Amino acid sequence: MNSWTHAQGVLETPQFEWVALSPTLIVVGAAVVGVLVEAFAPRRYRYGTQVVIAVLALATAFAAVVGLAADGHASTQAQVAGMGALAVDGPALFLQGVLILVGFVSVFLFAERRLEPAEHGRAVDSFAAQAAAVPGGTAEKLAVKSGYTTTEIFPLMLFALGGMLLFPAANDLLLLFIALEVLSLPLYLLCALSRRRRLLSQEAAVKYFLLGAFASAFLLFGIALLYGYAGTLSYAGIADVISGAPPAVDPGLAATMGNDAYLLIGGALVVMGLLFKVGAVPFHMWTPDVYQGAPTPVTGFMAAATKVAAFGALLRLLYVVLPGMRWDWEPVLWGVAIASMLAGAVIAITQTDVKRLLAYSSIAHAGFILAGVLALSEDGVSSVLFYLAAYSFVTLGAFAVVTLVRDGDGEATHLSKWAGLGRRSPLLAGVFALFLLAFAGIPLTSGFAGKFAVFSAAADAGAMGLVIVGVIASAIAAFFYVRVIVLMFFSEPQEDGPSVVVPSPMTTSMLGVAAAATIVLGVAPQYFLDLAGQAGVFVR
Amino acid sequence: MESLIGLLVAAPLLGAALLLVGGRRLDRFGHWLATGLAALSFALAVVLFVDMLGRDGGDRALSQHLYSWVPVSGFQADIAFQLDQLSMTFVLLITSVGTLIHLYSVGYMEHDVRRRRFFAYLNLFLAAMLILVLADNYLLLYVGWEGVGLASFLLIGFWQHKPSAATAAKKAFVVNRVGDVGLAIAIFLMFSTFGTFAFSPVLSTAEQASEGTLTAIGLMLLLAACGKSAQVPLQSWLGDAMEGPTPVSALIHAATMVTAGVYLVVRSGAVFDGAPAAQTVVVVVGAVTLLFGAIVGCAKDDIKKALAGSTMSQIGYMMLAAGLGPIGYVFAIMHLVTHGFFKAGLFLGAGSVMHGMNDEVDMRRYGGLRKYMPVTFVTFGLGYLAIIGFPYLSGFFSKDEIIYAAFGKGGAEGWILGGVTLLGAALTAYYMTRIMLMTFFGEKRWVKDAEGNDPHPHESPLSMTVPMIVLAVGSVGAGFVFNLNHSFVDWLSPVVATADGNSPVSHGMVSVLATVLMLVGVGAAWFQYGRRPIPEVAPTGVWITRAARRDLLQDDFNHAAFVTPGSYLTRGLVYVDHKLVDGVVNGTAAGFGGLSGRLRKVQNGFARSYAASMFGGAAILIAVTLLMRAV
Amino acid sequence: MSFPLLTATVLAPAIGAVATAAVPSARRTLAKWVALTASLVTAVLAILVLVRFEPGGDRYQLTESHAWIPAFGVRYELGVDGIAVALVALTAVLIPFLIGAGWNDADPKEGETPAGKRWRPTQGFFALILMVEAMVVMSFVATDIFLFYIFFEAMLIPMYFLIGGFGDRAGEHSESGQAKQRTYAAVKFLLYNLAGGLIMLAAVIGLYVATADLPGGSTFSLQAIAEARASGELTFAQNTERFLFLGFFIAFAIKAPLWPVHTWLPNAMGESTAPVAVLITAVVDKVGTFAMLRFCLGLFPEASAWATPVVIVLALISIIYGALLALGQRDMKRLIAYASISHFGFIILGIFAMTSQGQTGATLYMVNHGIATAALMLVAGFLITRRGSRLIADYGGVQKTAPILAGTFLIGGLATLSLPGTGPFVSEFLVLVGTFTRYPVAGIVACAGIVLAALYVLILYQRTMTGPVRPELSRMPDLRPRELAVVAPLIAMLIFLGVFPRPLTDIVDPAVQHTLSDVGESDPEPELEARR
Amino acid sequence: MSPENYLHLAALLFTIGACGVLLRRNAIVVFMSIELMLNAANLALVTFSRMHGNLDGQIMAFFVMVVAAAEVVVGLAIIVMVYRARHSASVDDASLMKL
Repeated sequence: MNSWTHAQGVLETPQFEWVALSPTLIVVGAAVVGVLVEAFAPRRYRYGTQVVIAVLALATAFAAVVGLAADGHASTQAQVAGMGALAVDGPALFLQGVLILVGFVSVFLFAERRLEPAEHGRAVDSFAAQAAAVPGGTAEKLAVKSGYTTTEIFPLMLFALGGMLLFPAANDLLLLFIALEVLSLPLYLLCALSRRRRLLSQEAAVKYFLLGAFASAFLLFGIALLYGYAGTLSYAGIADVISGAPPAVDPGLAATMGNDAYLLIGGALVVMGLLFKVGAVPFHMWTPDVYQGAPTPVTGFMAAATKVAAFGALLRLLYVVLPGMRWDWEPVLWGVAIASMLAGAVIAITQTDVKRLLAYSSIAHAGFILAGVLALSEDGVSSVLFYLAAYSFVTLGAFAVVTLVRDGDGEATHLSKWAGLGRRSPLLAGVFALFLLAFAGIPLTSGFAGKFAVFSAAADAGAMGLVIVGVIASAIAAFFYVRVIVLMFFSEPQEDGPSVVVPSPMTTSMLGVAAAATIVLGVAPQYFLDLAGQAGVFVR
Repeated sequence: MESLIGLLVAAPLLGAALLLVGGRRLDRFGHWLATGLAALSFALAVVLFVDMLGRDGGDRALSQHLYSWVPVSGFQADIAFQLDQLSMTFVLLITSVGTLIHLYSVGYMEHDVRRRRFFAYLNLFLAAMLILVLADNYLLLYVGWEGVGLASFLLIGFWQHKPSAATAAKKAFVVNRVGDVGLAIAIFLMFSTFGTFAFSPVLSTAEQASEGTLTAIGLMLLLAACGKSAQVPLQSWLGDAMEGPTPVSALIHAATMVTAGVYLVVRSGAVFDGAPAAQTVVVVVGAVTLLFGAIVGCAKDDIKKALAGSTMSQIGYMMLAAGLGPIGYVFAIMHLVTHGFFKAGLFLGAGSVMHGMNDEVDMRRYGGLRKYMPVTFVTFGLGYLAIIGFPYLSGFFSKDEIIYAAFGKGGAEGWILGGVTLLGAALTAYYMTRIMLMTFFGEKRWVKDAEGNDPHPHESPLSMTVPMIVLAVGSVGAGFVFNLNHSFVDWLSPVVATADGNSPVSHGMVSVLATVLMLVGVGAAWFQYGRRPIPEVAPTGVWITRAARRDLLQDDFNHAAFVTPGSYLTRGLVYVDHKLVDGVVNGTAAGFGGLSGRLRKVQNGFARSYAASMFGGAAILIAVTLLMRAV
Repeated sequence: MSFPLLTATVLAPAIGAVATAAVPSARRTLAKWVALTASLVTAVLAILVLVRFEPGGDRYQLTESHAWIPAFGVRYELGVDGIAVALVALTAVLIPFLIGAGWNDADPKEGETPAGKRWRPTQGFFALILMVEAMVVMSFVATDIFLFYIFFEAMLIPMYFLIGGFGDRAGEHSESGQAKQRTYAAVKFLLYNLAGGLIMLAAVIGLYVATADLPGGSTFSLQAIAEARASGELTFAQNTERFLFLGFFIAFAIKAPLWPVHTWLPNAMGESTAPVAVLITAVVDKVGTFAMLRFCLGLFPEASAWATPVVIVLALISIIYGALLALGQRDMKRLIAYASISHFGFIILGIFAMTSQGQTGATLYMVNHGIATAALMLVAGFLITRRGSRLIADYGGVQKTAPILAGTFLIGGLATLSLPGTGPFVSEFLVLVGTFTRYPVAGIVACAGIVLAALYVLILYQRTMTGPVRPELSRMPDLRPRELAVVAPLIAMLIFLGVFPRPLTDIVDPAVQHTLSDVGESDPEPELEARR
Repeated sequence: MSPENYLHLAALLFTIGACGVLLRRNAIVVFMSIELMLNAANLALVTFSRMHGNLDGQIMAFFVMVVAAAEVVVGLAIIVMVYRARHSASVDDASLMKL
């Protein structure tokens, strides 16, 4: 594995598996092209070009994932590529597929230009005209007047997606850190780009950035300690050391490695870094603020995709690197899972803002997914994969609905304004109710199938306690999902209530896809369960 | 011949259904349809009776199996009828008196717009009563039992716009339901003991069952009988039931339904024979009710309520006789039949009086009516003579037999029971004479009715007087016919156990004693009510009178013992349900809400405190991980 | 392959629901007729099921079986035993009457402007009713536990919208106060039942784990589990079985509802329109008691025996407590709701008496209670619509102005108090006999319910229908032809089932024998062999 | 000198950085503290690299530096943007969203 130390002085040309890495390469490549477009294309062509590039790139990348999977890379032909840095295996490809689909529909949300009233005759999107301009200042007014739009969002989003694609595939700690940063940095920026309520948006960005950087510092220190423990950054290498076979790695290292304190502390810190990304208690506190402040399309993308990518990385870390020390970290992760489920559900009860509500709900869901992760079995992996796929579409759909309910000040996210929405636009309220029911895990929605998969895997692995807590948390959570439905359908509409904007076909089709996915994964989940089931084995 | 039994029931049932479903178009002739169907039923009964007489005593019983009603594994309930001599007796009584009262009602209810319904209910009652006495198993009997209860409920509350009538109807049904529970439990006991509840297997196997079981069954049957027959302690409904139209009181609350309890005890004789303790309780209930009813009857000024007290008391006689076992069964039934005639006649007479007096019921506002209503006076008078046991009229024979049988119980019990029955005879004479004197003799004490009309007492129309005359004939002659050659005893003895008692007093002596006591009662009543004018406002009276006017405080007792605690319990439970049971639920929800409100304060908006939480979390993560390794 | 009759019976109302919902907002009447037609088609299909079912045949008939989610071991398995047939027929037969009774319940009030042009309350109301029907029928015919569970849970959602979205027009509260009450009732209904459902989910997952070691992997098929248990391939540890039993039972007890988890029912029934109240108590709640019989007893016989004493006590408390609370109600719909709680106590008592009579009686009780409550509640609903009040004290003397209404109300009430000659008598008596033979004391205590039933029904009747006519009611119209057409057949059914219940007992009894053999119980023998 | 001392230094620096994040209000200082933590990790990586005698840790350190640079770009951009809008770089002032 460690070719460098073996062949000192002779630099071999690295073997690079272009095909196996093609999905990520396509996305990152498209992002680079996007940057070039920003640099060279005239302003008025940028929007169209960026959208086309993003859509094409994501479609191609998805085709590449499908091709790789069809080629057997997901099962028999699973391999480690990029000189041991990247895994091309079932979980990686499955999650990459999900991520690319999420990215694909997110592009539609990002590109939506019919929601905001036209500024000076030009259709605009949900993003700031010029991010650098002071809110309310002359520069901003000028930028608005000139019809500026932030078309950088597309390359930023593609970069973030590129990082996300690497994240669950990362097979050594170096790539794990790089992928984390590649996915995080563009997201920090995207958070700051809201057209309305810019102060909140900027605050979200600052909080996300500082806390995210803080978390990655912990992660990095953890990586350093793991390196100190094992003398290698590669997952397989560390796993070998943990399982007590260091000489197989490098006889020369035997003297300097194997300090368990490094392993335990380092492992805890790396896990903590990932738990931050998934938004688990007690590393969750950024979630509500960032979800609320960020532009809603970004929130949707982030909520769906980050969770998928981060859980992917967490799964691989726990299943490939740390299974030998499960007795050490299992109890504390139980605690985290239970705390996440309960705290998320309980705090959400009293929320008054739709986006914050969904944020707390995402915390509770992080707990549910952790229950599946803790199953530590093949079923556990595939159930988590399925849950992530189901959850990401529901989440995206829910935030897409939020973008549509608007009043004079932009999105009307305060719950009191949603009163009676079901009477004004039953269809939209119905779709949102569907998403809420899926969150609540009502049968015949994808949320139920996911919950059942995760809980049954956990129960099968003997974690009945987690299942029972999960069930209790679900009952509590049902309370606030139901509250929103009550508000939409049974309350009298307010006089000055928000109206539902008729979006372009992009958002409509995106909503349709999300709703269809919610129902299909709920009624006929078998195909996708099979897919996730076949993708349940990590390559080493 | 068997197939006629079903028709017997079907005719009035059909009438009820037609009249209820048919609607207004039947208003014009519905009452005649009902009366005709009742008469048809009577005619069928006569045909069956004649047929039965044509066979030997031993194989007179007929049975008809219609269909299997509730077939469940191990549980067989059939719709099947059994017509033996006992049932036949009842069928004849029910259909004959029933038909007469239908006829009477044609006149009595003439001006009521809801007359069609009234006849529907009467037909329904006939059908249910016939089911009751014809059933060949206890479950079907139960159907009839509750069916007559329903009809009684509907008819007592027929004038629903009067709150008192509606209340009385409800009370009757509910008190009866308490008794019905007894019958239900008795059936459960039979089923778990014998695996069946059809008459013949149960009764023929009864002697093999343990005495404890039989006592339990007997007591439960008695509870049922108490409810239906207004025996202490479930007697309180009968007085209120007089809110119903008078023909109803005559048919249901005098002649037929209220005697169903006696039928039940006699029918279940085999059970009671094996349970002396239960028999004793039956006797005690009968004796107590006998006196209870008589005392109440002495104090009431409402003519119908006074007659109701009398009914209670007379059924007490029957119950007492039934409780005596084989020495009394037959006489219980005999008194039941004679009582059916004369009490129905008396009630119809009372109805006729009320009819003439603008529905006035207070006897203190009657007086001197014999001149205005001669037919009523004569028929009522014959009924009066029959009930007080005037020699050679119906009551004389049947009551004397019961008194004789009571002595026949032997020992101290015999003396006590004999004494009670004799005392009852005197009281009967007293209260009946009182009614007679207050109604038909003395000064006119009439008052205007609520609308200010003066009463114009007049003789009732033919449709009302004819039934009264027929019943008077029955009152006079039935006892004599029954006693001729022991005909009634011989008739029933194949199906009802009979035995001779060992009375310390001779039969003749009993007759003499009873007659003397009767005269004493009559004399006392004359002394009090015949000699001097009757005050229009009742005098306060002694404590016993005051108590008797309030039905010996039965309602006060029920209120104190059941109604008031019950309503407190109910209100308390409503509170508990709302505050406690529901409170826990709502409290849980509120608790989570409060917890949520407190927990969300942690999210204080400061990035540094978020960082602190992460730092702390990391510390815990590391600490627990290290700790797990250390442990 | 034969025609999938059961699937068709489920699909008919489901398709009807979609069709009804699709009717444009202005064509309200069309929507009603579409819904009625769909419900009638369903009724015909259900009767076909009844006819095709052979009483002496296999335990489960008309079976269908397809793979659905092999990953979870879930199959699309349908089949009916006698108990399910009876309940499917009840459901399918009742729904057309409910639609008829609620014909105008969801129309916009006079002078009310629709909130939005897409808002279609009438269409929604009937579509939701049909949706509930489809889901209820599905849970009756599902022989796969997971499949059952899915519909058991999913039916909460349309039910929730029916309760919360459509109140009756009783105006003792202000408009907003009423909406608040209704919302509270709907949310309480949903959360209560959802909580129960989630507890059951834990048990379903537990079952999944417990059956994981079978050769074919986890299964939820009733038949497969029964076979595996019979052959000894599958055994539950004692504690596992008890926990699983409790998980299932609590969910069903909430749905049924059993004391002390009953408090959602009075709210839900009180606040919803009469047809929806009937839908709750006569149809949806039956799934709870049905499931106790089929799943609790069938899957966990030993745990059932273990829990029986407690369940019997709870059932007795329900019977008496429900009846006493019914006595204390001032609101007639809540009164009927508490009466239902009392009746559910009888049903559960019959089920756990573990005798042929008890369980057959309980099944009959489910059917009869459904029809009787429907009759009583629907007439009450007609009354409430006329006067605009649910309070008993606001009525009096109705029989004078509306004798037919009063008469039908009385018959409904008499059926509710189990008068002989009406269906409920047969079932109540069977339950009591069945209970008595095994638990005499329980049988006697339950008899208190008979007396109390008479009290609350007759007090209700007396206070509303008799006495002097209240001036507000003097012009109250009697039952209209539509209303009579709804009530009369129900009454006819009640009487038919009281006089001739054989068609039901013949199909139910064999099914009960199967259940009893699942539990390993047989009827107590009588002490003596009576001479016939 | 034992390489372990470098590790102790790294731990100390990391802790100082973490405390800086928790205690300082100025966003720039907070950010600098985070950079300090990253560099503490770098020091640890290099030390381990030295201890193990392989180059992985050093390579990692280079990568971290590059990433840190990128982070500075993004971070400063955001902080400056906030500063311009609010005329304050205090992280405590940015607390509009809470509960």
